[in-house]
Amino acid sequence: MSEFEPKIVAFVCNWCTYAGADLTGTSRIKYAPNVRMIRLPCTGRIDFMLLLKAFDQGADGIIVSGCHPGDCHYTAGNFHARRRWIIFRSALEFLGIDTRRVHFAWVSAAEGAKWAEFVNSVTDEIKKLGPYETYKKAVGAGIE
Amino acid sequence: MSRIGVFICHCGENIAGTVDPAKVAETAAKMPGVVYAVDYKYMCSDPGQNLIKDAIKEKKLTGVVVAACSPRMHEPTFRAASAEAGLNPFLCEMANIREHCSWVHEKTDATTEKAIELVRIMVEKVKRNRPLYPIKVPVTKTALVLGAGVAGIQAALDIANAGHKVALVEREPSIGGHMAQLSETFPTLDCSQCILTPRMVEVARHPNITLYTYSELESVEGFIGNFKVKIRKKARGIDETLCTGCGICSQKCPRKKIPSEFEAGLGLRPAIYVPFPQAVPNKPVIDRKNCTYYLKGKCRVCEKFCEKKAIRFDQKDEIIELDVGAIVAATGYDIKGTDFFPEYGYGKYPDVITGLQFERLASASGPTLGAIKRPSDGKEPETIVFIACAGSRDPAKGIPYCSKICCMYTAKHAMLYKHKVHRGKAYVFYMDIRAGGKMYEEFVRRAIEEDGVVYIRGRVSRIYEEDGKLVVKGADTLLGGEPIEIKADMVVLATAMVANKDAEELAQKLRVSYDPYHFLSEAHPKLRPVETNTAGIFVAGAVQAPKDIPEAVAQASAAAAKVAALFSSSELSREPVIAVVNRLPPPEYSTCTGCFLCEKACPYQAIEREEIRDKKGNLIKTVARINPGLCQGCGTCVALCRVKAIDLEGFTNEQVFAEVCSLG
Amino acid sequence: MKLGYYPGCSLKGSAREFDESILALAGRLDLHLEEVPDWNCCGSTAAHNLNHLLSLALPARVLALAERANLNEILVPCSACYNRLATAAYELGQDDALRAEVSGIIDMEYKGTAKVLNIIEALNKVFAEAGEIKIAKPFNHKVACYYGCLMVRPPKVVKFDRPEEPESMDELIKKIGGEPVTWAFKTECCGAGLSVSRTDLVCKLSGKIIENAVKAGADALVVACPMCHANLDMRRPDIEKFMGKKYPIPALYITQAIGLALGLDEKELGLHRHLVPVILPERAQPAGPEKAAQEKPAAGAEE
Amino acid sequence: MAEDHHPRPLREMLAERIVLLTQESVAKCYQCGKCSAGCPLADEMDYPPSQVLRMIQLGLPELDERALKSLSIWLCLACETCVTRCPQEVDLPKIMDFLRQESLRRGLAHPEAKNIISFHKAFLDSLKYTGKLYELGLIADYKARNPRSALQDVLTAPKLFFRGKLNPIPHLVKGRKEIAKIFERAAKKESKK
Repeated sequence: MSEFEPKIVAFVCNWCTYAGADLTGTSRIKYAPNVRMIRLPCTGRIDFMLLLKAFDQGADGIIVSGCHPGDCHYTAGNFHARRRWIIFRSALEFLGIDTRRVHFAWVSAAEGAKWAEFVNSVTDEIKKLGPYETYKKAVGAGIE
Repeated sequence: MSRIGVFICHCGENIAGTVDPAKVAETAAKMPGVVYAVDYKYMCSDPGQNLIKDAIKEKKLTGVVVAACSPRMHEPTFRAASAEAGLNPFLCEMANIREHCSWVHEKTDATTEKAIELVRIMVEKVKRNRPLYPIKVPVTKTALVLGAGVAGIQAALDIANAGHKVALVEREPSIGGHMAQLSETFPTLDCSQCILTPRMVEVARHPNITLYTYSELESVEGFIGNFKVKIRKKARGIDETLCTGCGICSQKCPRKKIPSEFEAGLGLRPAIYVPFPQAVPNKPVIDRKNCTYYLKGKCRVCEKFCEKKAIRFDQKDEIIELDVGAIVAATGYDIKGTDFFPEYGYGKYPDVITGLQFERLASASGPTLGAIKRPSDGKEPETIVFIACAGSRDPAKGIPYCSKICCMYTAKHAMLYKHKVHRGKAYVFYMDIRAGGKMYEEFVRRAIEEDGVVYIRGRVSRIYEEDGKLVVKGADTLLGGEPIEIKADMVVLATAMVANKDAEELAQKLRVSYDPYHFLSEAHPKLRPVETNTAGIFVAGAVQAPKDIPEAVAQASAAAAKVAALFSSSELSREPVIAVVNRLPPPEYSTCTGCFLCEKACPYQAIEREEIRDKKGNLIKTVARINPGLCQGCGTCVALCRVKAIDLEGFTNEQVFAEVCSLG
Repeated sequence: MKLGYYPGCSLKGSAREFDESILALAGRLDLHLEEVPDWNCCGSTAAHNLNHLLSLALPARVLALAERANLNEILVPCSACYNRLATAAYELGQDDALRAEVSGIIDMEYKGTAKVLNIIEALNKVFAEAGEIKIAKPFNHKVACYYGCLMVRPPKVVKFDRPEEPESMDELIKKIGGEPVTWAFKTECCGAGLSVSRTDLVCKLSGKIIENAVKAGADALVVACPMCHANLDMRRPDIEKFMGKKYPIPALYITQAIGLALGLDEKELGLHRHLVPVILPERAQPAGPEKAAQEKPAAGAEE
Repeated sequence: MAEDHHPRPLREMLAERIVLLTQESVAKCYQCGKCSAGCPLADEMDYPPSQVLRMIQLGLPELDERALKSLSIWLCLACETCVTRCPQEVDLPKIMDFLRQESLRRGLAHPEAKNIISFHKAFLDSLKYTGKLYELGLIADYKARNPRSALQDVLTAPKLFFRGKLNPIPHLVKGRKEIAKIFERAAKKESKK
């Protein structure tokens, strides 16, 4: 096995970040292929059990990205997501989950380049942290 | 057992350049539930689409995944194709292997590997898709127009002429708004009332328009196409059906010294009054705050003289309930008074007046019958000073924004003054002249070149009285900031245009957002200028931002067009991507426990409380119900629901978790 | 009532009648004034013209000394000093780093607890506490209340009743049976700092002020600032030369006017120290008492 | 301001130094001229306040210098009228204070400002030693510096003296050493700006 290639799951909203990532494509900006995007109407839709599930499925890192404050297509969804995350984070920490592996961002439909940079920086950081063995051990579910 | 078809697009070299479509198809074919997988050069081309349609028919597909460009690009195309082949369009999903894969990664196995996973994610999702059907919402083809100034009048007439019913609500005793107060209008100098009053009469006569004057919006419920509104019809104190508008009551009323709102305080009116001669309707109201009868319990002079016996002292406010399909907010603006300028005398000098007051002075029907006389002693001012930006563009004491109309009306005022007082001297202190608009710049130049109005570029620091003159201390920045002192007989402040005092309250009633200055916000500053963020509610005129008459009228017609479009069919259909609260057979009825956390979180007030009762009508439990008309499908409630009683069609928990699991 | 007291240099010199009249009033209105120990000059115009830090440090020393002496409210009668002290307190209150720096310069910790009061604020406090004031001899004259610059501006620092056309001094005058005239130059600048170096300008500015007061029909100018008084009184000969016109109208300190109303002796109030003799025309129908009476509720309202 | 102890080149753009040392931005001014309109001495100045600010806004060395050479900055009475009425809340008096000090630092003060400056200097010098203002001494000192003004006030002074308004002997502050220290330290720090 050559260099460790982390598996990163991105939960993005349809209106800002998904479109932003589309722009990254149309402007042909290259970034790390490690990320898999799950499209949701709004970050407000994100049930944080999804994050646990993602780790469960062997994700080494997670990205949650939506509209900038005030730009939410649904006026306030992204704030709800943020508020809920603040609570959820402590829960994760309590469970002993490494919250450095969960990254939040605001990427608008106009920020194609920002998306690429963000994905790259997250990928690099997760590479530094290495595979999320501890979790896999913790849940005792050896994934491949 | 699901039968999924996977269609991989090369998009010429766009995808095939870095991803290996054949390999993707090959691997996809092996995915559980996939019965057919094929790659093709251009899936969006007719042959490509036929490939899908045929497969749906021949392979009896229960779901389709098209791995190609972004769904934001071609989802409609492929869903339509599926529909044509008899497959519910919502059983067709796209895997974005172009924008999110082939275009952003190098040509490596990893890239193809990613494409495959993107396909797998969608396969897992589409397996769990359910057929969905567009939501149909009935539309009540009646519009409510709030405010009967020029914008409200225009909107009402346009909607009515399109053949729809309109309820036009005006808080004042007469329609007409600020425009009715104006003397002449820039840049054509045609008399405001001459062009407005015919429209007012037309409104009154129009078979499709019901007029509610001296009335205000009480409450709004419901959603696009189906609003339920309450209107408070304030007690006029007269029986409108009997009153002929003869005006004897006003003539006989013993209390005549009440400052008239319509005359901007420069004229007087009795306690029972019609705001102005051309008022529509031409029926008086009793001003209960000033009527002797209400103050002292006796008088009733008007009652004695009214031949029709139309006076009703005991009349109460009336609440009128209406069903409307759309609402146009056209409640207009207010202006700052002269009293908030410390350096201009806190409004204590009677001869320092506002632009609106000048309009009344200049108006042929005004308190001076169009003669320019100063309020203090009725003398004709020999020297008059106009101060632009009085409160506008003044973050310290006024408002930071530009009121937009002042440059033009100030030029007009100066011009009118010169036309009426030929030997008089008119000075205008200004910072910039903003005369963008058809024939606007020309108009300002005319004031300067032909009518000899003197423009001085500089702000006025202070106004004080000395020897019966108003000393205006300004400066001319074009003379290098040299102090300029002008001894004037009258000063006109172009005071700032601001939102109505209760604009915020209105916005909250309508559930539309508003800016820091309490102007109502449009849905998009460029592309949706008359819609609000609440479907079915539109804005027209200065309620949204400072505007002059042409702009207000244009926006009003635009809003009317939007309403007409909304009313063009008796039903409107919406994407079925909305939240639903599950329903179960008794005894559960629903897993919803009725905590209503979702109620507060919902940005659209789409969550309702449904009471489940037994046959005898005893309450069993109260559960959440989502109003399909209001829900926009953000899913915030879904994530919030502790008992997973709510789910989002098209993005169900089952679907999303399946997507995540497919990564394993 | 007890207040800290910072007379400032001029009240110990060219404006000593201001000091004297304040002390006279204090005696009468049981106001106990405790002088800030070993106070120094506030630095006045000169300091903030030439050296910003100095213009903060000098007042800071005064305030720090006051804090040490547990004087948390200090009466600063001279508007110039008041403005310098208030400004220093404001600027140092805004910026902790700066406060630290200045504390270093003065070798004393300045906490920022001491509050400075101008003469009008102080008098209002005193009157409010005294409740009803016995007016022995209503100050029955038409008065132009002159506030000047430094007591009312800049609003964000001094927070006077209102920056343009202030009223609190007029209210005081009404309380003692006087009749404040409405005039336009309440807060125009008299030329203060340039009194010695550019007397010509001072004559021009102060001239306008006196002229407008006279036009408004005032028998007397009432001031609250030694600088203003110096320019309106001491500079009167120069002003009259400049304007080519005689102005007999006297300029009194607000404290002197009140003193007279309370029946204090002219000498006690230092009226004899003025260059322009304080001669006030007797007026018919003593509007004084009932005027004062009318003002009672107002006086109550101030508590 | 505390972080500005180290000396910095005086050649940099005036507008930037103003932001740095007074936290005031000249960019806020939109040249409405209200300050010039209300300034009691605008008509005496070589450049009215708004013009002085304008020069600095352009950020050109020669105009920066012209502003520092102007008489206006010395005539400014710090009466605070401008800032009280400025729609953009530009603290012009604060900027004027800075300009005066800067113009001295760069030795650009206007010749006609000579006696204004020497009066201020005389004032501070007498403070330095007495801690409190010694008017008689101040006047004497000032006249020594400006022979031309020698005759000015010769008529008023005696009148004041006999009214007990001029003290023959100075009041002295006990903590004179402290005062002197304060002067030194402040001077040192300011010169480094």
